[in-house]
Parts: sequence; C-alpha cells; structure tokens
Amino acid sequence: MTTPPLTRREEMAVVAARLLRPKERVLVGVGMPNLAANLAKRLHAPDLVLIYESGILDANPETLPLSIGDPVLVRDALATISMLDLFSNYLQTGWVDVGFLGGAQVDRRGNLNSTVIGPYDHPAVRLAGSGGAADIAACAQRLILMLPQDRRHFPARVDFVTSPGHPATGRRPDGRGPAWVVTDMGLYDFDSTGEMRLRALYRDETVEAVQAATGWPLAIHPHPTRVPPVTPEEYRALRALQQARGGPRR
Amino acid sequence: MTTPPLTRREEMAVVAARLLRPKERVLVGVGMPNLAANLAKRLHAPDLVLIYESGILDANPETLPLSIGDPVLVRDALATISMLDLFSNYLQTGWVDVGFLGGAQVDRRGNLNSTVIGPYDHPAVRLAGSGGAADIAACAQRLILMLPQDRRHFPARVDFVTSPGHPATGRRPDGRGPAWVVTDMGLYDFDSTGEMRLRALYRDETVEAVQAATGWPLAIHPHPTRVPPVTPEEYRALRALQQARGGPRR
Amino acid sequence: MQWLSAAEAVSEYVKDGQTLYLAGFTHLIPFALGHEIIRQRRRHLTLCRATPDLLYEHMIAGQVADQVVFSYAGNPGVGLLPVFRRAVEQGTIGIQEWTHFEMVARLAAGAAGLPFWPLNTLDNELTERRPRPRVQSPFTDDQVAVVPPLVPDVTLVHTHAADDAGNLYVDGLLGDIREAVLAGRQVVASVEQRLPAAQIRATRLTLLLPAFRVASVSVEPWGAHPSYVFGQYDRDTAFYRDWDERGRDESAVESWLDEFVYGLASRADYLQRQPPGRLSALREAAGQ
Amino acid sequence: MQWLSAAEAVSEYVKDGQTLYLAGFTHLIPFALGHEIIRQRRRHLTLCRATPDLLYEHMIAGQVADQVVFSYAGNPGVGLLPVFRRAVEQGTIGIQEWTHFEMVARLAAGAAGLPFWPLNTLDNELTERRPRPRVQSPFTDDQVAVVPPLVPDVTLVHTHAADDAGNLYVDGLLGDIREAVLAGRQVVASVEQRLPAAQIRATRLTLLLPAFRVASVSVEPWGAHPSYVFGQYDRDTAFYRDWDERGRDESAVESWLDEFVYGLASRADYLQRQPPGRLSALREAAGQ
Repeated sequence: MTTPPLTRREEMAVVAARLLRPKERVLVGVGMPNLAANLAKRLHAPDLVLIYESGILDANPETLPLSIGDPVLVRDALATISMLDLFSNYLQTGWVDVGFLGGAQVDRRGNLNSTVIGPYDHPAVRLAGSGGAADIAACAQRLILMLPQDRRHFPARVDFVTSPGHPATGRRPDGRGPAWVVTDMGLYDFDSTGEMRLRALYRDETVEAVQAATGWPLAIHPHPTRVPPVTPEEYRALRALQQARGGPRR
Repeated sequence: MTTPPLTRREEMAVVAARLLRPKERVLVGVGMPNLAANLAKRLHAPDLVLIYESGILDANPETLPLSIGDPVLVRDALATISMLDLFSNYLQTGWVDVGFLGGAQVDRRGNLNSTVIGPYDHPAVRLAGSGGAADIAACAQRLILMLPQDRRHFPARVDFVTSPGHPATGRRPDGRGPAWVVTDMGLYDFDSTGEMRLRALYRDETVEAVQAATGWPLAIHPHPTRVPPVTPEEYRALRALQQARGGPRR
Repeated sequence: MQWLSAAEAVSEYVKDGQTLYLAGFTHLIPFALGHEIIRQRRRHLTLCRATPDLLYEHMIAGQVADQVVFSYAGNPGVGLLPVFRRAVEQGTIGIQEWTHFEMVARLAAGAAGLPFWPLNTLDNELTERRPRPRVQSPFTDDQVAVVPPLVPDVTLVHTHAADDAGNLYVDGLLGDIREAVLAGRQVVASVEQRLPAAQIRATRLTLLLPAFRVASVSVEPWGAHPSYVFGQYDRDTAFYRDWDERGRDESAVESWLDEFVYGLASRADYLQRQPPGRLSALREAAGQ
Repeated sequence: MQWLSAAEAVSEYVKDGQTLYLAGFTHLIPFALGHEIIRQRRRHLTLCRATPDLLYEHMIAGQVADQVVFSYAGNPGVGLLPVFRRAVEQGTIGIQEWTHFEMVARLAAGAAGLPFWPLNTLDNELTERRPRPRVQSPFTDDQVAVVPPLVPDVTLVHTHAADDAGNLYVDGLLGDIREAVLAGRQVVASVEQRLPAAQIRATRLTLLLPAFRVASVSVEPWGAHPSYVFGQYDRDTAFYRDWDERGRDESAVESWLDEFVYGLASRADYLQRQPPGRLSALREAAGQ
C-alpha cells in the first residue's frame, strides 16, 4: 500500500483543523472548510458541533459530504431546523463560535469576496455570491478563512466586499471578525490594528515568496514560526476521511 | 332511558354551531365555543378545521376537551405548531375564517371584555385577560361571540375593551369584526353601521324581555324571526358529545 | 451542561430578583422546578408565563414573586386563578399584561436578539394603557405595531427526555416552549427521563434545544404533574378542578404548600403523597 | 385543493410574468414542476430561490425568466452555474441578490404578512448597492436593518407525501421550504406519494402545510431528481458533477433540454430515459 504525501491543499486542511478547539460550534462553509472541520472532529475535537447553513445542527457525517445539504449530513445529525431558525436564533445571537469560510479574494483587512471578479454590473467572472457568508462574517465570534495564496487571491483590494473584515480604522469593536487565514503558503492572524499578519510558514516557504504572492506589503509577526509538520495521526485521519468520500453508504 | 330537554346553555351551542359553514377554519375559544364547534363538526360540517390557540391545527378530538391544551386535542390533530407560527403565519395573515369567543361583557359595538370588572387598577373582579382573544378579534375574518344575556353581561359600556368590536364610526373598514352574538335569549347580527341587532328569538322569548336584559336601547331587525327548534339529530349529537366528555379514553 | 438535582439546579441558577420564564402551555409545565423555587424561598422574582396556571398560583402563594408578566390568567377549562386574583385585587402583586401573540412575539424577539418584534393587530384598551409604539415601514406606507423583547434571566422547562449529552427533546403541544427556551439567558431543564440518543431517534420525539444552550438537566419523573407530558401521562384535571375551591381559602393553600412543598425534601416524596391509584390512572389515560 | 397532473397544475396556476419561488435547499427541489414550466414555455417570470441550483439553470436556458432573485448561485459542492453565469456576464438576465439570511427573512415577512423583517447583521457591499434601510427601535437606542417581504405569486414545492386531504408532509432538511410555502399566494405541490393520513402518522414525516393552503397536488414519483428526497432516494451527484461541463456548452444544454424536457410528454418518460441502474442505485444509497 502506497502512502502518497499530502498535497499542499490537504495540508491546509490539517493546519485549519488545528485551529478549532474542542466543543466549539462551527458554521462550516462549502469546500475546504468542510474537509478541515470534519478532520478536527476525527482528531482532537470529537465534540465539535458542526453546523451547516442549510439548517443542520450538530452533524456527524459518516463520510465527507459533497455539498452542505447532502443526505449524509442529515442522517446522523442532531436535528434539522429551518434556515430562518438557524440564522435568527443561533447565528444572529452569537451562538456560533467559528465561521469557517472560503472565497475568491481576501485583502489585508480580511474582507472576503465570493461575488464577482471585475465590476459587479459587468462581471468578468460571476461567482456564486454570499450565500450565508456575509451573515456568518457579521455574526460568528471569530472567522477562519481558507484560500490558496497568489496575487489573484490576495489582491490589494478585493473586487467586491461580500463578507466584511476588519474596518479600515482598526479591529472590529465587538471583538469579532477574521481571526485566522490559512493558505497554501502560510498561516496568518490579524494584529491589534486589524491588519493581516504572517504568523507561520510551511516548511519550504520563504517570506520573500509569500510577499511576492501578496498584493500588498505584508505585515509580519515579530517571530514568525514554521507550521509544525503533519503528524502520522493527522495523515491517517485525513486519508481515511477522503477514502470514505463518495463511497457507498455502509 | 330518559331524554332530558336541552338547557338553554346547550341550545346556545346548537344555535352557534349552525353558524359555522363546512370547511371553515375556526379558532376555537375556551368554554361554550368549544362545545359549539365540536358539535358542528359532528353535524353539517365534518370538514370544519378546528384550530386552538395553544398551537393545534385541525383537531379531531374523540371527546370534548376540558381545556384548549388538553391531550385529547393533540392525539388526533393534524399537527401541533408553535403559538408564534400559529399567530404569525395563520391568524395574522387572515387564514382564520371564524374567531369564536366568549367573554364577561359585550356592548352594542361588539366590544368584548374578558379582563376585569370594575377599574383596571382597582378591580372588583380580576378576570383571566385576553389570552389570544384580542389577537383573534383583530385578525379573524369574522367573529362569533357567545354570552349569557342580562344587564351584567350586556352593559351600555364594557368595563374594559379586551377585544375591540366595530368602531363607533361604523363597521370595520376591513370587513372583519363581530358578525354574530349568540345568547340564551336570542341571536344577533350587526347592521350596516356596526350596531348589534336582534335577529331571532328563542321560542319563548319576547322583544320586551330581551330589551330588559340589555343595557342600551336595542336595535331590532325589521323582520326578527324565531330560532328554529333543535332537531332530533342535533339533540342526539349534543348528548353524545357530552356523554363522552371526561369519559375514559378508548 | 451539568446533570444536577432539581434542588442543586435552583440553588445554582435561580437568584433573588431575577426574571424567570417557566415555560409550557397547559402541557409540560415545570412544577417540580417551580416547587423547588418555593422550597428554597427565592424572593422578588418577576415571573413570566403566557398562562400563569396553577404553578404561579403556588409560587405567588409561596411569596416568591413581586410581579407577574402574563397574557391569560385562567385555570384552563375551569375558571379563574383564585390566588392570583386575590393578589391582584388586593394590590399585593404587580402585573404586566399582554395578549398571547404579544407574549410569544416578545419571546421571539428575545430569541433572535432583536430590539423589537413587529405585529399587525389592532390596538385595544391594553395597548392604550401600556402604549405599543408603531414603526413606519421604510418600504411602504404601512405602520406596524412593535413589542419589546423578553429575555428571561432563566427559562425553566420540563421535557420528555434528554440524551446523554443533555440535548432536550419533546413531543406534542409546543405552545410557547420553543421561543421561551431560545429567549432565556440560561436554560434550566428537568426531564422525564434520560435516554441514549439512538433510542430517542427511534421515537417521534423532536429536538427542542441542543445541549450547548442548556445550563443543567435534572431527571424528574412526573416533573410536570399536575400538568401533563404527552404520551407519558395525562393532565390531572381533578387537581385543576379542586384548586378552584382550594385556592379561594388562604389557609387551605397554606396547608397544601406545607404538605406538598415545604414539608417535602424532593419530588419523590411529592409523588408518594398522591392519592393511591391517581398517578397510574393518569399513565393509563395517556395510553401507557 | 385539487389533485392535478403536473401539466394541469402548471397550466392552471403558473402565468407569464409571475414571481415564482421553487422551494427546496439542495433537498426536495421541484424539478418535475420546473421542467413542466419550461415545457409549457412560460415567459417573463421572476424566479426566486436561495440557491438557483441546476433547476434554474434549466429554466434560464429554457428562457422562461426575465429575472433571478437569489442568494447563492453555485453548483453545490461542484462549482458555479455555467448557464446562470453566462446570462449574467452577458447581461441577458436581471438579478436581484441577497444573503441567505436576508432571503429567508424576506420569506418570513411574506409568510407573516409583515411590511418588513428586522435583522442584526453588518452592512456590506451588497447593502451599499441595494440600500438596506435601518429602523429605529422605539424601546432602545438600537437601529436595526430591515428587508422587504417576498410574496411569490406561486410557491412550487416537492414533498415526501400528501394525505388524501392534500396535507403536505416532509422529513429531513428543511432549508427555506417552510417559509417559502407560507409566503406564497398560491402553493402548487408535487409529492412522491399519496398516502392515507393514518399511515403517515406512523412515520417520522411531519406536516409542512395544511391542505387548506394548498392549491393543487400532483403525484410525481422522483419529482425532485436529480436532487433528493431524504429517506427515499439520494442526490444524483453524478448529474450535478456532469453539469459543470455540459452547462458550459450552449448546444449541449439545448440538446439536453430537447431530450429530457421538450421531447417528453411527462415525468414518467423522463425516468425511462435515465441510464440503466441509476435510479435504483440512488434508492439503495438512501437505504431503501
């Protein structure tokens, strides 16, 4: 049996999973956040409460769902509730600890674009739009963002602010907003002024390479570290999750 | 087996039941309306949709419930929904055809008091209050009221307007409001100005007696009739309903 | 979420001067928890309930409340509430009165963290006495009445079951329960039974509230008596009927409280004091 | 409530120029009814859905729509919606865009007959482009954002079952369905099956909408394919994945519509055209 190394994209999921704490309530977005949250639940945070904007409370999927409304998410969930109930009585009232989002562009304040590339009225690429992302960004206690890093995904200015990050004037006064950005080059937090800041690099990345992939002069933590390597346990959990993906239901 | 004649109170239930049309959606109040609505369902209106403010949709009680939240109402109901859902999405939006209420006092405009006898701040008798009555009076397509008739129950002015009737200026402009009042002396409708009007008398009542039991100069329909006598079928249905009351569950 | 006895839960979470909502509309009224509040002699509470019911009769007689916030102060299917009535007529308790729709709308605003809840109903004498502001719609000419949120310090609730994690489940009449638990800053629950989640999913029970919003759960069989738990035991209508007379006599109320609340250490003792056969008849009536 | 074929229901209730909401979030998407609208060549519709999904891909390609009102125009778990994307990028369709919370809040306002619905979220670039007014709370200093009601002329929905009276029942993911059916002026439903009420009550199905609010019901097995009916058949993820490529090619879309919509008289024909074994595999995946 071969054991191929993780792709950088898979390593992102491991790094993001580590940011989730036991028992937290995570509103899980489409795509990579979904992989990362399900991974955390199989590692250090088995009591993680996975919430999906389709109205699924405390999902315990046997296999990795393709979408956020898949039957595998419903089968062993604690409950399905209406989206109105979820957004009004859980998200709006601050019961979601972590909003976990992907997107097409992020800027230095953590503003996230998932709406459009180019002008809104004459789009070069019309993307999917907010879904619940703008609501989640507004109301979750803290946000974890996941994007691949290059000048296209990290422009000086996002083409559209779908989900607002920290204001230009400083961190969000309510203590919420973007907390972490996980990319395929490094891990970022936000400093006391609400500016995105390099916190750790993957083993083979350099500050220079990261800066070159970023559309603005990047803030750097006084003591940036290296992302700890993927452990054998993390590796096995990720592979198991992916092999179950799309497989037949037991 | 003896067949005692109906009490006048029981006859009121028969008269009120006749006012309900097949398939109507009736929001049923505590007490006599409950008897009348359940009677109609066993006579000419088997498809009557009984709704109770506790959140019961389309009740089909085997026996007469004591209260509007009794288990017998829940057992064969189509569904139980939250009171918020019921009041917001059914009552408020005009889906209730008939509001069916009792009370302690009614006046010539159909204003209903179920809150207090005497001044609100220094009550002679503190009654139960609105419950859903004020909401039902505001939103149901038409109201049927049931009260015993005497000068205490029919004062010139109610001590408190719990559930508003027709404005002093005329009938309610939205076409809603009190449509019928059923008492132990007669049956009343409301004329084009929104004034309560004698429509029919029980067989042994006189206009003089009715006027004497009323705290204001009573309007009288140009051609008042007699309430048709209780039919054998109505008699049997009422007795069967009452005998089942409080009996053991089959 | 902690598993506590009812006595521990009340001791830990219910404090003098708080605003409480003891949820349940005819169904699932948390008598065990309410009686515990009386036994621990809490004072100066604001007691909110759409229908004060006999539970608040007991609590008013137990002098725990300064104020009652309510919408229907009747003895369901029987008549009035004699203890409440006496307190209001004699001015020994404050009241704040709403319609049912207003009460649940206030809870809904509390549940959603909104500063008001809009509703489309007519004004009446209550809204004249306690003005109900109107808000102009920015989209149309409509004005709509609004009520303020109700956010209880503690919502107390009794449900059919909790699973091992402390998730709460119910069946049957919902009434105001869902909005009341969602609105509470803390939720203190008692349950008929604790069951494994897998066993619960095989029934018709549905989730009321996830464990992460529940402060404590106490296993209290018959915790809703003399109200009922749908499918478990029926309403004790004899108790409700008898109260109509008992409640009019202050000394009868006192001796009832002495016998069934103050003089007892727990709910188990309360159940032992019930007339022979009464509880089993209520189980049978529920089809058990 | 009438029992109609899907063709009759669309013919009777769906008119050119109307605002429609075809409900269902990933789950229970009413493909049979939507395809019937294409087949009957309705025009100038305003199509509302939180997630346009492949159903609105088909309907946009079928030229029934002037405008799409939505909050997430993605192919769930796969990527974007190529037909929608092309129409927007080329300016051949109008859009009105919201967040998920705003969409369901608009439906909630429609369902409750309210002139607006309040919500506590931040402004963003969408709310700058399409100003979202704020309303001052009369009780506190708070201002709260409000969105206008959404009242579809017709809400179309697919559910697990209807009983003989036409009451609609569902299980599993609710998404936006409940608010969408409550908000619609008319509700046109298709169902997997018609069952006696007594049989339904023995299952975990719950009431979605009482018959008195339903205009018509059509029995359409597999009426949600390629989306799913929880417990009946799973999502046809292969179809969703394949669409990512097929949808990019206008002529491929045209020939798909010719083969699976225009060229067919009914849903039964559609089912016969599915690749062998595909439907039975979806049933098995759902544990049937």
